[in-house]
Amino acid sequence: MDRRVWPAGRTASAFALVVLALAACSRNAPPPGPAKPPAATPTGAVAPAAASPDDDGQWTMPAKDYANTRYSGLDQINTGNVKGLQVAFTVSTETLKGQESAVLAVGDTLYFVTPYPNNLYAIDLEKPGGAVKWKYQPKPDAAAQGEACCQPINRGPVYSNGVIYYNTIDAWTHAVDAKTGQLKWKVKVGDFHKGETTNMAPIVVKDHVIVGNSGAEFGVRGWIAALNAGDGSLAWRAYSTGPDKDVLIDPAVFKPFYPQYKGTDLGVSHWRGEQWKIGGGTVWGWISYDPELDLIFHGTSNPAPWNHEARPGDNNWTEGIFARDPETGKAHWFYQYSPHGLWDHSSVNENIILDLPWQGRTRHVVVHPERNGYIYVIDRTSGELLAADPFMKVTASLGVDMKTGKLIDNPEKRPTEGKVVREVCPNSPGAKDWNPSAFSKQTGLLYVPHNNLCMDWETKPVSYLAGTPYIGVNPRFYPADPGKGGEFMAWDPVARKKVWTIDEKWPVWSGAVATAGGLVFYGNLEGWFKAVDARTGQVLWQFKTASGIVGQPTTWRGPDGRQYVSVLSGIGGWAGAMVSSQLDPRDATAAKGFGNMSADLKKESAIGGMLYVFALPKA
Amino acid sequence: MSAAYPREVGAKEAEALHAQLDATWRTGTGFWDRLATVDHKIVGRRYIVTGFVFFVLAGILAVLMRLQLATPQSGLISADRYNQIFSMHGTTMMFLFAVPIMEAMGVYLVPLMCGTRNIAYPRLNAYSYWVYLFGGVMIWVAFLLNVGPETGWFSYVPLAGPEFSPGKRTDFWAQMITFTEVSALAVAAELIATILKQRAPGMTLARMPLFLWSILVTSVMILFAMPAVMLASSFLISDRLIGTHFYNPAEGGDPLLWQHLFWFFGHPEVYIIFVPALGMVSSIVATFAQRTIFAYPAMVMALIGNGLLAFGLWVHHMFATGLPRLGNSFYTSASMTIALPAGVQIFCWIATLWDGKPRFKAPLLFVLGFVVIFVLGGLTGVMLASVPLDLQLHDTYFVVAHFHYVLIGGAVFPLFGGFYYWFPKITGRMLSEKAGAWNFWLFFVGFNVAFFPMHILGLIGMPRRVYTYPAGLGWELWNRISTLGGLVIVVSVLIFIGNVTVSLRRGALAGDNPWDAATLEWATTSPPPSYNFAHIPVVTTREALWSEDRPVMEGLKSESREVLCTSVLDAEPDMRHASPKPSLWPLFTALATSAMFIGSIFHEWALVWGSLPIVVGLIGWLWPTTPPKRQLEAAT
Amino acid sequence: MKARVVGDVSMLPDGAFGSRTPIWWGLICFILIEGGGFALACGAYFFLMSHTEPWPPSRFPPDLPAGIAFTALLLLSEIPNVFTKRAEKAQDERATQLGLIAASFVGALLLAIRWFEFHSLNVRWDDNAYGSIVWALLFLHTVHLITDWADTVVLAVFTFTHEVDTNRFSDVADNSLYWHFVVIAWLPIYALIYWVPRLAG
Amino acid sequence: MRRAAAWLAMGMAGLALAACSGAQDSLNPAGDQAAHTQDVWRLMLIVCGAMYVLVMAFLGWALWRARRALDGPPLEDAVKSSADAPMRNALVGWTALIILGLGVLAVGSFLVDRSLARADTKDALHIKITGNQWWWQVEYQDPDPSRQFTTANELHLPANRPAILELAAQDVIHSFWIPNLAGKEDLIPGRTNWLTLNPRRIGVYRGQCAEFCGLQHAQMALDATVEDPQAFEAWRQAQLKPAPPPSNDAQVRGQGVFINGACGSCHEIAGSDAHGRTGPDLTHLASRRKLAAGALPVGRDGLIAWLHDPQAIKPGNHMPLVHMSDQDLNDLVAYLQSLS
Amino acid sequence: MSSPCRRLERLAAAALAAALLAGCQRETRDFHGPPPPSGPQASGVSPSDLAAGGGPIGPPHDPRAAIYEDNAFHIGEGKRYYDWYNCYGCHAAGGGDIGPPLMDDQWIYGGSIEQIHASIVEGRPNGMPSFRNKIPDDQVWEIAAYIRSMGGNVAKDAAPSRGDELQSSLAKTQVKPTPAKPAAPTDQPR
Repeated sequence: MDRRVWPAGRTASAFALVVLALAACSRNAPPPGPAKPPAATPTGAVAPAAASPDDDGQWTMPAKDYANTRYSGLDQINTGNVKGLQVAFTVSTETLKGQESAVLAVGDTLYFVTPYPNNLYAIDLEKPGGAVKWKYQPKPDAAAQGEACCQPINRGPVYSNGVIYYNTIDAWTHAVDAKTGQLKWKVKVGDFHKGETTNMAPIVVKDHVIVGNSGAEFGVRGWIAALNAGDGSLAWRAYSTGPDKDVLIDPAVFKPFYPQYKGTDLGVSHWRGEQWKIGGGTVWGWISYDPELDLIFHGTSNPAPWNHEARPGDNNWTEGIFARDPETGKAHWFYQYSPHGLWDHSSVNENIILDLPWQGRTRHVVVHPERNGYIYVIDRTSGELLAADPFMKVTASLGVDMKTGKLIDNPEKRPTEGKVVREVCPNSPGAKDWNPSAFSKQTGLLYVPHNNLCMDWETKPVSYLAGTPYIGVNPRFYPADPGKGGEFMAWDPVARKKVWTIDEKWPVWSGAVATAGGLVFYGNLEGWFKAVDARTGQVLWQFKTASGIVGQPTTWRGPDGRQYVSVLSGIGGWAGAMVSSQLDPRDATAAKGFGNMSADLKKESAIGGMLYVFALPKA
Repeated sequence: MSAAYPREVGAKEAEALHAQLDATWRTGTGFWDRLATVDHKIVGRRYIVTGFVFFVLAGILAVLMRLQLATPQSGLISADRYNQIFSMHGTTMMFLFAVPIMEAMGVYLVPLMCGTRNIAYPRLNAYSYWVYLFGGVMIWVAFLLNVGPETGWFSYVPLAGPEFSPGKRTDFWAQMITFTEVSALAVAAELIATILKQRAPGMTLARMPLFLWSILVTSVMILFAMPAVMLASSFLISDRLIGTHFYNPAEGGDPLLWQHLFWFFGHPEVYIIFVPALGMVSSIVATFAQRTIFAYPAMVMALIGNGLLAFGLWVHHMFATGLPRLGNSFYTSASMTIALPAGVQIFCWIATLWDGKPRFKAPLLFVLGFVVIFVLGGLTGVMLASVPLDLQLHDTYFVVAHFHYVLIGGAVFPLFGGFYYWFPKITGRMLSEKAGAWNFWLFFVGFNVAFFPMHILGLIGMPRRVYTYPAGLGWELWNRISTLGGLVIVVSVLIFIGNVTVSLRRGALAGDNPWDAATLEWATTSPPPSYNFAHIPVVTTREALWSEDRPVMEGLKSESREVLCTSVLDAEPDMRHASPKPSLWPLFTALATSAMFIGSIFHEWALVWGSLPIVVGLIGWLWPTTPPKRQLEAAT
Repeated sequence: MKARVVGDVSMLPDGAFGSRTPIWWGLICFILIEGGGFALACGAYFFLMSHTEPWPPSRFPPDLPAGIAFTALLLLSEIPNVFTKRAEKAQDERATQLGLIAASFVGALLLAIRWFEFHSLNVRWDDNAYGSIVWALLFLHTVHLITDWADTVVLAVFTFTHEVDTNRFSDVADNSLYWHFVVIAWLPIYALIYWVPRLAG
Repeated sequence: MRRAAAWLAMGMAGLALAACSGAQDSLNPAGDQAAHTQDVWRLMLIVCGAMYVLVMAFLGWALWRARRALDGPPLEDAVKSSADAPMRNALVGWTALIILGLGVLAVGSFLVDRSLARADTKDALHIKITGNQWWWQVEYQDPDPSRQFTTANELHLPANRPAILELAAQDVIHSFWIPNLAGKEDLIPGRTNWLTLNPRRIGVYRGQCAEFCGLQHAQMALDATVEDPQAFEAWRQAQLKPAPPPSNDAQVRGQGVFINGACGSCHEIAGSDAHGRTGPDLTHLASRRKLAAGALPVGRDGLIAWLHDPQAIKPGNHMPLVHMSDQDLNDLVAYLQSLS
Repeated sequence: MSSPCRRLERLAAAALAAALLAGCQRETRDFHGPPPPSGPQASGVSPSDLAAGGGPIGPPHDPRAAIYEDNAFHIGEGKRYYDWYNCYGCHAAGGGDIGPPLMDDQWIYGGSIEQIHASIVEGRPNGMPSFRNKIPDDQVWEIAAYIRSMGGNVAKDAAPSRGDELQSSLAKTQVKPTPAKPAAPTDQPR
């Protein structure tokens, strides 16, 4: 089949979907072939093999692969038999805040990290019932809990070469021997007393453990750093604000596509005074890596404070995406989603590395569902914006100027101090927050768990007091449509439209995983863990866990050769803090705005912390 | 029967009639009788005395402020106390002195001038006095307890709003508004009904004394202006107590809503104070020039014009708020236009004097002082109507000077003239002319020494409502002079009080009509009997008492309380109307109302529970006067 | 000086209807005051509306049923009201009693519906300025409704307990007049509360 | 009458006298707006003065004539007076005169208002002024954010260059008023107002809040310095720099007191770790002339008096009384005095 | 004349008004705050004072508390400083966020004004920073008094109403009193 034909007609792809669906129904699914070249998917989008090798049944990094597909080639559990899925075993996490960690499966061991006190668990799969092989307790400073904007959660560990690397809330990076649970090294990467915390999942590229900080809500200065995997020593550190030498912008290497990023020390001159020193732009999200280009791609978070009047200017280099050389950290290009970000629309979401048929040729892109409500398609070789399509009702901006790449802010919604701006959509957690999407190599679709929220927003003056929140906003959130606070959707990255959606009452705060079995898994805040037909969006199976799900589901082949699906259940994080921090919904601004809409959630969900592992019944 | 008219009333018949009427209308001397009285003269007297007491209290505050400002950086009064003092001064003068005392003069004089036996709705009248008294006492007690208002008589939000005026200080202020407005509205309704329905036969609209016209115009203005401030202050209280957002800019409210509502009331308020004074001036000028007012129709038109225009220029208090420029220019023209009716009236009075035979008694002196001062105040008012000039002078001492020239010159001077003029009627005794002359000259000189320098202070940059000011800006001298003038006024007012105290006992007996005045209040004895007139006077000319012919009518019941209602335009006798007997229910209802108002400062549900006693009071108040049916059935 | 009597008023009636009585003028004053208050409150509504986008801020205008029911019944209440008024003019005691009782019941029913109206506003008074002014308008009108209803009830009771003379009939007639005001004042308020948010939204 | 004339004369004299003094004086214009307004004032003074004289003359004549009046019956019917008809004509004439006078004033006022609205704004400086209880935040705007800076309670303006002021309020309504430069304009929470200044004459002028704003309304002043463009540019360049680092032991200790104590929680000193925003920016405090919105002069004595007990100087203001040792106080003052 | 009688009426009315006003305390506005206690600083709780299983041992009753508690002016100032010192950043408008809610009836470290004052000054182990020296003492008391008003624990006539800001919770005048009690046994470090 000529790949160029595919994007031509929607009818064609729809037809293909129907055919494939029928094929799935007839149970004549093609046999799983582990070693196939990246074949054209029905949409034409493919994940390049270099960044997304074929499945080996393990799950070693939270995003599954460098391309951040979260796609598993396992198909033992499929649309036909998923109805019979049942709990294989559970493990208590012994903590009760948001369980956002991914569960890694390496060989015969599962690894996950709990929220504060950030214990690292190793679960022995050889033994029945989820026996704890060892537990590593880093004992982070308790005071650091007060410096985490949205609960002291953790997004997971990463495995590389027999070592588990992960961050603790008090801004230390730990390397732990995967076999024994012995600490190999730990380094302090930031100062939590200033509000600098680390909760992101590191990524290991070549010999570097790449980490970034959190704390833009405390006015920290964002950075991304590479630690040498062997001893944790600092290889390089690139700040998101300040002079070019701090940002690792070398004019010889830095070739942004758009002219507005060219110039000297824009990270200083696009700020007032020394505001850039407390200007945010932290790097707490997902990092992807293209081995062919030898570039990592990472977003930078919101500028600080949220009250934009305190920081006139474009606030470079916040709310944008950098392509960097993993060896030196030097920036190759940059694109800013939201210059002078108004709404805390951190741009740290996943940048999925795909190759797309695009106007008759293949473009090497990153696809990025951004908090500001648009799914961006950016040429990863040059930083050129190819598309920015809204995936929920957007009122905060009027669109993206495709010539200049600039977001067009809605002048009617521009906040001024002391006035409530109403119906800002999406709200500050955005159309989609950190919880990652999955890309199916089978359907070529992107599965995006996301929010459907708007907000009222009032800015107010704020002082920077080191170690205290630096926000200056009273927010109030509510669903964009009555009774629909979230959505799980399948997005066709080539046709640039929604294929199907599942409405959710609450924002969807869990990650997604797609499998070769034609399934997508995700969970919701009430605690339902769902298996969905990847092609039709039909919920084929669901299971109510004890608490809300805000974690990242993973699937892997156990030592016994069976396919398992695992997820942590335990409500928390920003969206779930109302429940697990026992906040008071009589205050609409509680949990930075979720208080306004979460009184029911407190009734419909419960505090918990449990690892669930599912499998089909033994034959 | 008709054949008998006209006839003369014999002395014996007259005596019997007087005795009978006195028995019917007299207010008893017992404690409860006094509380239950509905006699407009007694209520009016109480009103006038209470209003004057508030005038003196507010005057004391004024002196305290002047003492504080006599020197720069004075430590005499703290900022917090000073702010309360100037707020109380403005509030008391505007709400507890100026409007009530003007209405009080109406309450006392209007029925007499109409030639009727009592005011319309006498019980409402009694009620309105009690409510006014309780409201005034409340705010002063609050002030003495350090819970007095602190945000000025204008209480701009957000300063007066819940966030920036914590505590109950502003709530007391806002509820005081409710008290005084309820009372003022009630009195306005009474006066309108009295003037329209109870005028003496023959007193057509064209023969109405200008004082009645001015009271009529004022009362109608009250009807339209006061609801605005009641609405505004209710919004304010609910913002402060139950968290509404009328004035919260963040949640869609607007501080300017307050200003619009407040000045929609506040500007007419100035004319509400000033128009009755114009009526007094006309009365005094006509009497002491011994000439009918020149160009009566023009005067009536000017009064009505004043009343209408007063509602069209509230925005000139808000030129600095950034409203659209062109709109502001409209209000400039409208504000200047009001100089026209004022100018016409000034001309007519002077023309009356010019063509008359003036006798320079104390009342006329005060009127002359009024002309000299008020015209200056009016002209500075024209200046303030200009947008560019107002932007410089707004909220400076120039404005303070301006409105004191207008209000003291335009209202207090005529009021003092009125005191001297009607004191004989009210008490039966004359005030001392000599003391009156001292009173006038000290007041006149003191006033100008106190307030003229404020024009200069304003021009050289001194803002209003400052508890202190730095030295070296050239303000010291003028402030010191101003304070001296203030002290002279104090002496003058003390002389007045002495004059009243002495004259009450030792003043010369007045007789019915000591000034040879022309209006009907002088047709009865001084002080008037409880029923005002034994026979209903009939009016054939505008200057009723200057004509030789004094016809009257008879036929109102003397054994029960009745008043005569006449037609609105031509005052043709139309019906007899029963006038209510004394009752304690108005007092009870006023107490219940006060309890509800004060309670609702502290708890919103007081509005509900507090209204139940009021309902009880009203039912008692309006209890049918006809016999119960049971009685009738028993009889048959 | 001796008084020269030129006429006798004792033959004039001691009661009358409408504008001939001072009470009627008082009532008109009262209506003017209240009407002025309503007009200003409506003005405040539009003033606030011009400062808020969207209107209503929540995008949920009040639910219609209770308001429609209230308005319909209020308009229908004019039937007993006019009936009573005619009976008063005719000084027909029975018919007046009947009319007053009917009006009392309708008033009670209206108050009951009003309770549901408050619950169908979809906004609290302390949510935002829109909520505040809508509650204020409805509250203001409710106060008048309660006042006139209470007046009607008391008058009805009096017609049974006490002799009904011309003045009493006149009071009842004035009460009917006031009810007209309550009805007419409602119509613009009804439009502001229920329809302007729909048309503006 | 004579008395009134005397007062008027005295008043005029007073005005003339006053014109010589003040740095806060609407009769001493230093900018176009104030000058235009002064024109209106002159026009008003002439027209209204003439009117007043006319009325007083009429009154005087009436009183003078009254001396000759004879006793007799009151004049009940105006038509009987021979003066009635001519007086009626005079009334018509008087009315016409009032209308004419008002017309002149209204048109004059309108024209000046228009000219104010059309003020020259070419190459205008854009300054945002925020009113706080009880001080002024002044932000010099620029399209280039790195050329923006913040100061407090002072305004520097280059002569002959227009300045557009954006007026906002943080808490309650204030009113911005520098009488020598222009009329006032309110700062209203939830609204933005604009005021254009065209300063002409070099000098230092004083402004003051002109809308009652609570306890310390009386002590909410600001300084406006109109200077030649070079001086202004030099000042601006200095303001753009962060505060100089402390240069001696006392200053170093003082900085420590500032940052480790409560000061830094509310005040900003650019270049240091103090980033409070709720109090005035103090980056270049020592370059200002006044402290605490005009309450005290900047200088050792003023600073010590202020820091020793701010509540004694401006009771109720939000600068708290911070108890500290004399040593700390001296060090702190040394540090603050180094912030030039 | 009826002057003696009128005087009586006035007296009666004044007495009535005074009686009604008695519910409202004299509003003292002391801008200086009380002098710091002489001698060694009164020690507040430190985390080690927490008794296992029971409520916290409160600091001794502090005479300064009375000055601030139930004083509308100080509570109003406290509301201002609550924002100025970023308290809302962690506790929102009382509903909590990073820190626990302050408007409910659960008090981990005690809900008396002295205990709240101590918590602000000393800090608490699970993330509450110590504001010692960062906030002058009288302002800490004012903040503590304001925090007490969030749960309706101050007199209704002293409680602040809404602020001129986004509406987030009931006006404090509308909050029903929720007497402070120590936290229910929970293993949640808050």
